Amino acid sequence: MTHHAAPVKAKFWTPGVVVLAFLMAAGAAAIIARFIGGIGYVSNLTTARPWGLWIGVDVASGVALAAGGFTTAFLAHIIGRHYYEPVVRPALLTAMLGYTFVVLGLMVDIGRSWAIWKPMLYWNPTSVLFEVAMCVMFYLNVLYLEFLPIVVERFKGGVNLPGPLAALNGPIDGLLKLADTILPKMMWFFIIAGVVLSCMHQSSLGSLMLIAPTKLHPLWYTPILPLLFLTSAIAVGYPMVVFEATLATKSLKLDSEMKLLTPLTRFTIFLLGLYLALKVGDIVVRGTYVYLLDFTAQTNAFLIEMVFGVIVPWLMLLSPKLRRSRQALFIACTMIVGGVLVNRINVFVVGYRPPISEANYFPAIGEILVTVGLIAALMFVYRFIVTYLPVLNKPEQEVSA
Amino acid sequence: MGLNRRDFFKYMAVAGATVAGSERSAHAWQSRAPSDPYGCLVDLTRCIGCRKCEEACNRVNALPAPDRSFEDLTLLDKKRRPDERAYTVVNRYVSGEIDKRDQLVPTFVKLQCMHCQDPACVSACIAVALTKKENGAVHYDVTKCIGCRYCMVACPFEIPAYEYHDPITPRVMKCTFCYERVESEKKLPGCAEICPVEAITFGRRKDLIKVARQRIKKNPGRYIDHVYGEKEVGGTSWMYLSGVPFEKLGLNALPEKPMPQLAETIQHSLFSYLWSPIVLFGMLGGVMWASKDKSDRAGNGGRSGNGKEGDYKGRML
Amino acid sequence: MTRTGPGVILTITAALAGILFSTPALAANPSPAETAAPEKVVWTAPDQEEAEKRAEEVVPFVEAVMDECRLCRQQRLRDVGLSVKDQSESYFLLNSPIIRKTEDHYGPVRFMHAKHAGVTKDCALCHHYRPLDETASETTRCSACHQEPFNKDHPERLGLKAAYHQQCMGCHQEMDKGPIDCAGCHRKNVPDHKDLIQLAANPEPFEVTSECLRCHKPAGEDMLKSAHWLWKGPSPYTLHHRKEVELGKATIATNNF
Amino acid sequence: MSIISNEARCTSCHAGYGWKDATFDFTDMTKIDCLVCHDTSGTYKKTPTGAGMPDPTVDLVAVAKSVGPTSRKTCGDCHFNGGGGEAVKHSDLSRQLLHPERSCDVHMGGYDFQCSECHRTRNHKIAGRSSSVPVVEGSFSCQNCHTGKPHNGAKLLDHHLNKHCETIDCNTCHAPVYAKCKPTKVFWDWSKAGDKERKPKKDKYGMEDYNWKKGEFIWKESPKPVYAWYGGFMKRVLLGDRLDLSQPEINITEPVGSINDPNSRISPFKIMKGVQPVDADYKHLLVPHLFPRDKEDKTAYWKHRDWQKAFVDGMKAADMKYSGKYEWITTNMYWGVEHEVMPADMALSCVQCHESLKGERTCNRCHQDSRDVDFKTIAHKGTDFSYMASKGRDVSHLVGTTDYIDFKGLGYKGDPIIHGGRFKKLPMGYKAEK
Repeated sequence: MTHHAAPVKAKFWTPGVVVLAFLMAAGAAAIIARFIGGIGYVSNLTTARPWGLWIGVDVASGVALAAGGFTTAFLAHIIGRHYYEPVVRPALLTAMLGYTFVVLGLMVDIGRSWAIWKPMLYWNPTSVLFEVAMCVMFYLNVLYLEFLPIVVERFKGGVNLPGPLAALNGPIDGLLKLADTILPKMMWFFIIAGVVLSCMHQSSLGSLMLIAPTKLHPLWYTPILPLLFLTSAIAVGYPMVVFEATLATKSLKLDSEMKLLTPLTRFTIFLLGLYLALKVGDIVVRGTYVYLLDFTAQTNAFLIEMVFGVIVPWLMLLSPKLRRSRQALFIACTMIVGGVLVNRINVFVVGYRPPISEANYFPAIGEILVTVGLIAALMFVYRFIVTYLPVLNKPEQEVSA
Repeated sequence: MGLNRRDFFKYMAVAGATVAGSERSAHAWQSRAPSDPYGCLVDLTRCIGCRKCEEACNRVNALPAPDRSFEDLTLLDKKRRPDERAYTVVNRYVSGEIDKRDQLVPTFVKLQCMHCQDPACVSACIAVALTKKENGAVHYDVTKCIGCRYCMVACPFEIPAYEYHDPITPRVMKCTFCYERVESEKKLPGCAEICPVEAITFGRRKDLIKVARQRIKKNPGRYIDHVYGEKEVGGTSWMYLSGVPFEKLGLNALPEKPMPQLAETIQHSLFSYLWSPIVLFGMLGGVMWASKDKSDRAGNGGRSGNGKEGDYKGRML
Repeated sequence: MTRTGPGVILTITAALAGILFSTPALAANPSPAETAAPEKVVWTAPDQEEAEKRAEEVVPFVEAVMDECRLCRQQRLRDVGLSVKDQSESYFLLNSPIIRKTEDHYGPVRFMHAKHAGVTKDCALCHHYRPLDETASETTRCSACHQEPFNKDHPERLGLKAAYHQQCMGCHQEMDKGPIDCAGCHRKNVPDHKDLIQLAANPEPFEVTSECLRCHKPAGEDMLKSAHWLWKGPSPYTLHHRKEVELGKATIATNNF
Repeated sequence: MSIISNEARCTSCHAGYGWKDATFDFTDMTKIDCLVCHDTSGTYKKTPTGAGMPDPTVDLVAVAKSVGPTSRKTCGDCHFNGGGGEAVKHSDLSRQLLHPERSCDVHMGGYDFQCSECHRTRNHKIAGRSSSVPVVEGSFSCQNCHTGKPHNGAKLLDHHLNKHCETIDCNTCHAPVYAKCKPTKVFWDWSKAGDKERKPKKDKYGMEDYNWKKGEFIWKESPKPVYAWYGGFMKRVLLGDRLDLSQPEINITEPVGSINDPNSRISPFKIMKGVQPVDADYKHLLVPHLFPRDKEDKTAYWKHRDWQKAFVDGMKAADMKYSGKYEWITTNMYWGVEHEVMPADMALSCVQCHESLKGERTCNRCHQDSRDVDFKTIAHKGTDFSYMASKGRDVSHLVGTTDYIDFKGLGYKGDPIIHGGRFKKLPMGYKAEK
């Protein structure tokens, strides 16, 4: 198998990118408003509902959907399925950007953004959030290190900064060369560390809610919530790759890469099946299926999450014919991605119902703008990076074996 | 093709560790509650709803002036919650019982931080901004806070409030149990000091439980036989006596298990001494080594280019 | 039955308004009072002075009390022949330093002891326990047993402030007589406004009011509805106009001067 | 008369700033005068003719920093001076009460009661009824503290006194004279006003009997009140009410009560007699425009001394008809005597009202075996008018009175001790029956 990642040769300012820019501008306005008027100025967060859209989507879902990074790294590098290497770089980029924007989202959400470093100084080992934060921080660095060779590959020996910055050309090039010699020797460590850190904080994100048994709906509140988060994150890794690769290749008119994606999703049958089994087992063992037909907003959200986010796409993936259809595969993977997204929103927002205040929450327009703006910015940067760095597979006339 | 066997075992291992861990150390979890903390016993049958505690709290904590005067007792009928401008509020509940003058018998309920023995907020806090002090107070140190509001998520009493309208330096706001007054100045909490009828009794928590039990025993008709906060969420420093069932007063039934127990148990059993990450790291390292050997043996698969470059790429991306 | 002697009469008469005798010092200045020196306080009520003095006293703490039921207590008082006639003080100012130490928001309460005794006719209603010490007097002041709140050795002994409030309000409520609101018994002390007022020199009167309203907006709202502001209001005691709410000097009330 | 068209003068006692005329905005909170009631520095004062504006010499910042609870001083600044001078209209309220003698007012005297200790205030609504103005924002009476049976001894005398409380207002006995320390106006003849040449004469109290702006006065010090049945309600003449001019005198305010009404009690009143203008045709009281609105004012009586112009303008301002013809009538106002409660030992004694008891030595007439009771002491101990007279009170004519209350005038057949009470005959009555 050959694969050559290369910068995409396409016009950057397409109409889609312009739309992204507009959404970013709106998001930026909301973020500015948040840093002038306070979180309360742009959000509907209250005493009873301290976490909303930003934590549910920007952070929890962002982390889960960046799982493509470590799952593909595991596949291609740890168990040596080099066949899948072409999807590793885009997945890595997605993960890197995903986590970067998780942190940016956090900076908006936490009240004292400037104090975000304080947990590093004041350790609270009992805090699940502390562990998540530490893992995310380390993992983000790992991701940057993993991504660095791509930058090296592109610029090594060709650093050419404009104007007065040209003086820096030499030193920067030297640094790149240094990185080029050191990084490969250590990369195995970072790859394994990335997987380990991911397993740790993907699961711990689920543990976050274990401290609030009276607030989280019993359909979701289970001692195995961390395991469910971990398995769902692992399960959503490859569908996320499919989702993202399909979108990228479609919009950039690249090779569809179905030769990789179709076999990739066979793992998902097992992984998603495992998640489904755990989930079903959980509601059976704890007897929470009694809530299923309550038809409240919460139980409905659970049904949607399970039926359209897990069961239907799982059944779709079972069919080899559908797996080979680019469209069907995309739909199934999108549903899985959506299912995990809904699951995270359910756990952090919908299923969270403080029993005393009984406060309802729906995100304010400002919150939505921030979230949409961040997602748009993520896509924008993705688009920017694939334009200038060798991330996506070079379109080839001959289909690689 | 199927799934790699080792892959499968790895997941099983993690799953097993989780389950086994939580089973095993359910007993191992240790409460870190102070041994002889102070507490307050709120006797709702005594409270007259004068809102003096709210006023005193506002004064001793230098909180912002309220929109409506503390003498305005009409506010009692709104079901208020403590917020970033009021650490404590009093609400009026009527059960429908009528006294001999055909007046509805009110029950006034003072709300504030319960100062749990094993506080969820303290366990949750990302940066030790919240701590349980030996004197019973759950203490907030703003200099460590990053404003993540996980404490608010965690609190089973939905107490901590937040200065949502401060853009840069918002604080988590909740009853301090007048920590400084009690600890350094040897004074009473502002509310307990001002209370005109001693609806709030301040003292050592264990004495207060005795006092509460005694009151119930002496006057069984007056009280529900339950000291709210004695056992709830593993015990709280603030406790309540009432003549009306607590559920009717916005004091919900809560499990007796301390809130942080499950999460801490899972976290500890998984991550104590970082054993699981280290084991996982080792396993993955082994798998990687084995698979690298295999792919080396396979002669770089179908990859083109020389060995060095292939190696690099294989490791890299 | 009617063995009333002159001395007794005097005592009773004194008790009527809670006043002890003193030489009547009638106002000596019938001429226009503009010239009278206002600082000169000519007369102070002796029982007021005594009450003030008593209020300042802190009596020794009674450690143990005889725990007996209301009926036993009444029986005991009857046995020793004590009744409301035997009270020595008719008027108290409730202004103990024990309370003032932590609390200065309200002025002292004028407690008409004789009045309450006369109405309840039962000492045991308030003097519910006696000191365990046999030599101690049968009834004693509230502040002998009730002093600081939250006494470690007597966790169920109320502090003086709570004892007053529970006793007074509880009984007033039970009997449906007497005030149960704060202002019904004591005037509110106003905190020193020296540092609270933020005004530039030579303000307009309206600016002064705005400054007051900064904190006392509800008071302003109340004031707008008051008769001292509107010079009109409800007239529930004016025949044929009882339902009217607009009568007053500002409207159609009149006079002959 | 009426504040209408004379706002600027009258409203110098208004708790607000700038009520100059009918355009005053009663919804503007910033016009409230907080200081007039809450000053504790004693330096705050209003300009008498300034529509409630403070005197420009007052240091408002210092006053604002001194605010505190109301006091006899702050309340008194207006209520001691109603009607244009001290004790003029409120017979029992004068600056004497700032530091009163015991005999003057026992509450405000040595016990230092402030007004608001009785006139309980809630939400700036001040409890207390007035016989002069109709507005009431809450009731407060002696009974609130002293109960309906205030004589709380267990003796027979207390029983008798408490029985009296069903029929007699506290102040009937406990304030046998009013305006004790400061003469009050009891007569005011507006018709005599306008004579700038007439020189005021000083009466025996040193008070002037004439003022060209206001007319002719009579002052009295320590007069005996008029007693009337009073059940808590007042009858009032309001502006626009048609009067019966054939009556020699008209009561503009008058207590409602009757000997047959169980709620009515014999209560003391000051009667303020006045001679005031009435519309000869429409037969309603007239509102004169007295106080000049400004320098250009063409109609104010106190500038032009022309009643006709003053009535035309005043009645226009009051939005009432004026026929152009006026005449003068005599009117009475009843003012309840509520303050200046004397010490208990100075209340009226039994014999000061019940002459028939004067000769009794024991209680034998009604009670058996009461030899050891010194009835004489009980029955005679009371208000000592000769002592008061010696201290300068104008009460020498009251010494030795035994008919302080005119029972026949109040509807009894005579002394109720002999002829029986309102609803029950007394045992020693000539038509005795239990």
